[in-house]
Amino acid sequence: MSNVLLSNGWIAVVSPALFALAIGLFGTRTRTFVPWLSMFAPLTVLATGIAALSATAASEAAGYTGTYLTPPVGEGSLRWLLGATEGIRIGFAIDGLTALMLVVVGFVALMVMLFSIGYMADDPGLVRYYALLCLFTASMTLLVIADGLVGLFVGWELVGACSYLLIGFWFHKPSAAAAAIKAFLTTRVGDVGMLLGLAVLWQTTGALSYPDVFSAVPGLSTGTVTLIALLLFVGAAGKSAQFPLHIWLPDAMEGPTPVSALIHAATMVAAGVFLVARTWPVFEAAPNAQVVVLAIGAFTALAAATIALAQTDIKKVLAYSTISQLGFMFAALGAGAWVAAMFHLITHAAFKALLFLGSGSVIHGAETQDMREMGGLLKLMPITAATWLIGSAALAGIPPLAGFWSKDEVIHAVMSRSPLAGVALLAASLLTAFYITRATRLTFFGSYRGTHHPHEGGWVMWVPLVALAVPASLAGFAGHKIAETLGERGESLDFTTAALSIGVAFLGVAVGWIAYRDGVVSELDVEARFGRAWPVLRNAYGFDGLVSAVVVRPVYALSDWLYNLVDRKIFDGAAEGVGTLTRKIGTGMSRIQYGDTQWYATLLAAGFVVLAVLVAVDWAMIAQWLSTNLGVR
Amino acid sequence: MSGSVFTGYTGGLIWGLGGGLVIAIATLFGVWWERKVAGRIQMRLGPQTTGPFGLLQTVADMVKLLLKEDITPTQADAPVFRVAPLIVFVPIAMAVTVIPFAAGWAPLDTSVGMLFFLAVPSVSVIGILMAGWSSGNSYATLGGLRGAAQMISYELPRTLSVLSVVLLAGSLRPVEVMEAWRWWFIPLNGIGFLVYFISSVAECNRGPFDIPEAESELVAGYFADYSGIRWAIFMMSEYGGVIAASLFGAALFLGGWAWAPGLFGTAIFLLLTVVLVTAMIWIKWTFPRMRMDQLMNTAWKVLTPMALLQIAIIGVVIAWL
Amino acid sequence: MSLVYVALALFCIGLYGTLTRRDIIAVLASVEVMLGGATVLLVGLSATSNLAGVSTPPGETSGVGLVILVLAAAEASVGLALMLAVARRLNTTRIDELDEVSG
Amino acid sequence: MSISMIELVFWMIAAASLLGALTVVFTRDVTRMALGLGVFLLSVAGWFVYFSQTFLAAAQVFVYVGGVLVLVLFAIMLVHRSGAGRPALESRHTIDSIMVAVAVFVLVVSALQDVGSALTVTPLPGSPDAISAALLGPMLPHFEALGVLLLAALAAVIVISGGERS
Repeated sequence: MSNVLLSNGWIAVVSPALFALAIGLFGTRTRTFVPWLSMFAPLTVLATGIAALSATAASEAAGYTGTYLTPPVGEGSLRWLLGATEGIRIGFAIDGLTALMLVVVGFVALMVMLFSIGYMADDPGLVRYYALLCLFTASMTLLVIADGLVGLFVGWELVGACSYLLIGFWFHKPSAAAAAIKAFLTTRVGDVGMLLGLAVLWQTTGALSYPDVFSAVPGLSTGTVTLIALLLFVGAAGKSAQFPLHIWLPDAMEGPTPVSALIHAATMVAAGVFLVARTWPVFEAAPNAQVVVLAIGAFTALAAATIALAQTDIKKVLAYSTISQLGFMFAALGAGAWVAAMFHLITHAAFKALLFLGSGSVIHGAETQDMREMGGLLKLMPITAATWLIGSAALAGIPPLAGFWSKDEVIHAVMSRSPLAGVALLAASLLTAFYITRATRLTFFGSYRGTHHPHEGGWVMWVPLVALAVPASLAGFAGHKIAETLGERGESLDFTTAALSIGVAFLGVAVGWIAYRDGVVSELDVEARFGRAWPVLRNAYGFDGLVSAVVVRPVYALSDWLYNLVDRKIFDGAAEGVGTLTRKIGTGMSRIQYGDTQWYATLLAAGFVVLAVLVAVDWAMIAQWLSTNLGVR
Repeated sequence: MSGSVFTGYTGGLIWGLGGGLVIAIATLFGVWWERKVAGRIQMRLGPQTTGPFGLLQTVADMVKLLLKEDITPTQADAPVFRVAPLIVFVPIAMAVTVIPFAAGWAPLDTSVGMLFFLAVPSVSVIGILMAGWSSGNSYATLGGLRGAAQMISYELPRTLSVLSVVLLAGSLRPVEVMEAWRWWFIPLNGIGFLVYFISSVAECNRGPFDIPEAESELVAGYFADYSGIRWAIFMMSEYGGVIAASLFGAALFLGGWAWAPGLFGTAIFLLLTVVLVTAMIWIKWTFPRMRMDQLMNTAWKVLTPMALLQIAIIGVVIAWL
Repeated sequence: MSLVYVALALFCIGLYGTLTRRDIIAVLASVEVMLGGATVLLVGLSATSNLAGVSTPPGETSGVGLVILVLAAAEASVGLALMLAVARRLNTTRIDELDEVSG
Repeated sequence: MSISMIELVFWMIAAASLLGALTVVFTRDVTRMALGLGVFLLSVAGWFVYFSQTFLAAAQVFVYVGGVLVLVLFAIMLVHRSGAGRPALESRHTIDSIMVAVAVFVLVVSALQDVGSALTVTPLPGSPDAISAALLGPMLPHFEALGVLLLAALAAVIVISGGERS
């Protein structure tokens, strides 16, 4: 079984895609079964991932000198875009990194699909939703399983498209449609950078598959490698919502909450991290690029954490938290600790998916996203509250939950590379503990301030929460295992860092707990106390307005100008002019065709005469005569 | 005939004029004979007071018609109206010239004589149409149309029946056909002769195929407006047609002069002709007139298949000869 | 040479009639005149010319003429049938009134 | 008189055919047009006789004068119903047509200049034997094709003139 799955790894891509197609085409007739049927898609991925993981664990990683991280347990490719040249090989290769990602994608997707049964039960677009989820699963799997940057890029763009479609899932809401467009366009900026990177790579190395690229990188000049790495990082930053391309992710919360859990917390946004990890040899050869990654990562982590402090929408809190945590990962990447980054990616996928699904459960129960209208849900929704507490503690970095271990590794690595960045990350950790405590307090403690009757969802909603709570609690202990799977040695806990981060975490929790002991009343207190700073934070430093002033409005103005002048006047004018001219010529010519057969016959005979004369006359002789007698040439 | 191509045809032209005269005279006797036979059939005597056996009766009629006023209706297309009878008559007179009257001799001895005999009288259809049309009279026009339709239709079985003779003799030259004639042609070509005879009666617009001039429906058909000498020419054409068809049939189907040598043979030929003429008169006065659709059905569904059958029979037999 | 003149004169007279006549029947008759002129020329030249010392076998002259004759007869009958159909359906035989395809 | 007998015949036939043709083209009376056509067709038969193609001449008379012309007359009578007054045949754009016709005449005559001078005086007679030998020999394909064509034309005529079925 495992052999078949691994040696035919493409099944993990094709099978969800086929499910997506089948559901899209025939789903409306079997609406009830669609969700259950869809689960086969992530199940395939999960099965492949688990099979790959066990095979990787069994294989002898030591002494492997190939270009992959660990010996690939499944590989295959076919030639594509054949022409005069060899074409491009596109295929799959499963090594430890891919195996981990497959498990994450498969598991989270499965949980999200299960959760969605309850969350989306009454939505008329259910079938479309599940078709898109299947398509997303296929795309994400293609992204992680590809054996080269071509396949990765195809998957990359497909997940972007799925993200666009799912953010705008409730397209009748103008805000959702706008958010979808914003997400699509913003990530497009990053994708253009990435495509440029691929082009430079192709130009300089003539290869795009990982083994060929990695073996060619040492031969390149440092400048070239730095350029490639930075361009790839632009793509990664776009996808992973790093400053300054982070603006789309908060708006992406317009999509259904399970989608936020899957795409905008656990998997797709982590694709940027995965990309850097995957192409690590390139970044390894470009230290300057690493500095940029580190700087942007640390800055994003801190800035996003501050913004999260002031959000009142529970999903916005989580969105900025995601940006912040992704910043942690990038900081780790920039510090060269890509294993730590991947470790944090996995734990973050677990607890952030849990938190999102938990928020989904809360939103489902309380029918609002505003935390000021919640409160006291601990008694009303105990399972959700319990799992949320586990997730938030993991996020805050309370030992022994997952987040603590991975964050500790990240901070330790960054600290050893750049103390300034390390301090920034510690500050971010403090703020993280604070804002998640604030959210927890506002949501689950105190008294209920809303007007609805919050209640726990069905088993399909709490089972995923419980299932995700398990890795969120325990994944931290798998650090060594994960590192081994990635072909590296795991690092043991650094006690200094651990003590620092534990202290920071408890400090944040304590401050948060005290500051918000009375729920929304304290919220107002805090707001009043911080004066003008609070709205600034709430508006994310007004960065959106800046972007819209600097980029969006000029583009609109340019578009208007082009539309009015170039398109309307020049192109439309030309096209319509051609049409008008043709019609006028046609009207004129049709006067000749006035239906008189005999006139046609007369013209025919006259034409015959003219032709015969033309043939009969000896033009050469006439020309000769003219040239000799009159000098006409 | 040698050297110039035209001597033969100039001769033929002279003979044609002579033939016309002969036909004209023969018509007089034809009319007399018809009246006698019709009289006997109707249990009366027919003409008897003018000349011996009333022989001069038609001559007297002729004189009367020549002296009668030649009326051209005011609404008629005068030139066409006047020339139409001649166009009907001349081809029939011309057709007689190719008939082989004696061994090795025909007034106009041409290699396409058989075709000539069939082709030239077909021109008279035009005369009939012209007569009917130019009269400016609905009855006449209708009669002309009927006559033309009938004659065109019956041309087909007639031509096919003659074709069987041509097949048997292997020549289009009437003189040669006569030389190739044997007595067993009569039984062998029996169906063909029957078809020829019936369609000839129809070609002449005579009863029971006289739909074009049906008195009870169309007054007198295409020549309703004619009078005097022009009317006489129409009558002459009718009898001329009867005589010409009988001559042709007697010679090429029934053997003509081939039964006996010399003038005696010619006498037998003329006798056979008289027999055929008499048979036609007999038929006219015996059978009731056919309806238009019956007429057409007879041509297309009876006579044409019969003629084709005859050709098939001869086609088979020819292989044995 | 007189033959060529006469035959072509016939052809061009027919052409003139074809181009000018307003009634379909007259047009058809004019076409017949054109065709007759052409046939006369063809048969005449075939029967009398011995270009380059080679003359047409006598049978083939008539054969060609016969082919033309039969073709023309078929053409005339189909043409007349068409004309009748047109006259019956559109209630006119004037060719200038048959301008359904005019632009 | 230097004109020979044969030339006289030639010009007689030519005069008849030209007369017929001109009648067809210029007369204003439908019936006379048909008569002119008849004269013309008969004169074509005369041409055939002049060229010693007697079989062709007979066939011309049979098929054209006895067949086609009758059809033309039929058509005239069916279309221009009698009693409705004699329809006048009209002509139009005569000037340009006559220019075109004359141009064609001049052009083709000048093109055939060489051919005309190669005529021999005595044509070879086309006897039925020779025709049958030609039709069943070298011209057999033409002959067969004609059969098919005639059948097709027959079918076409029946279909076209069949009139509308309810």
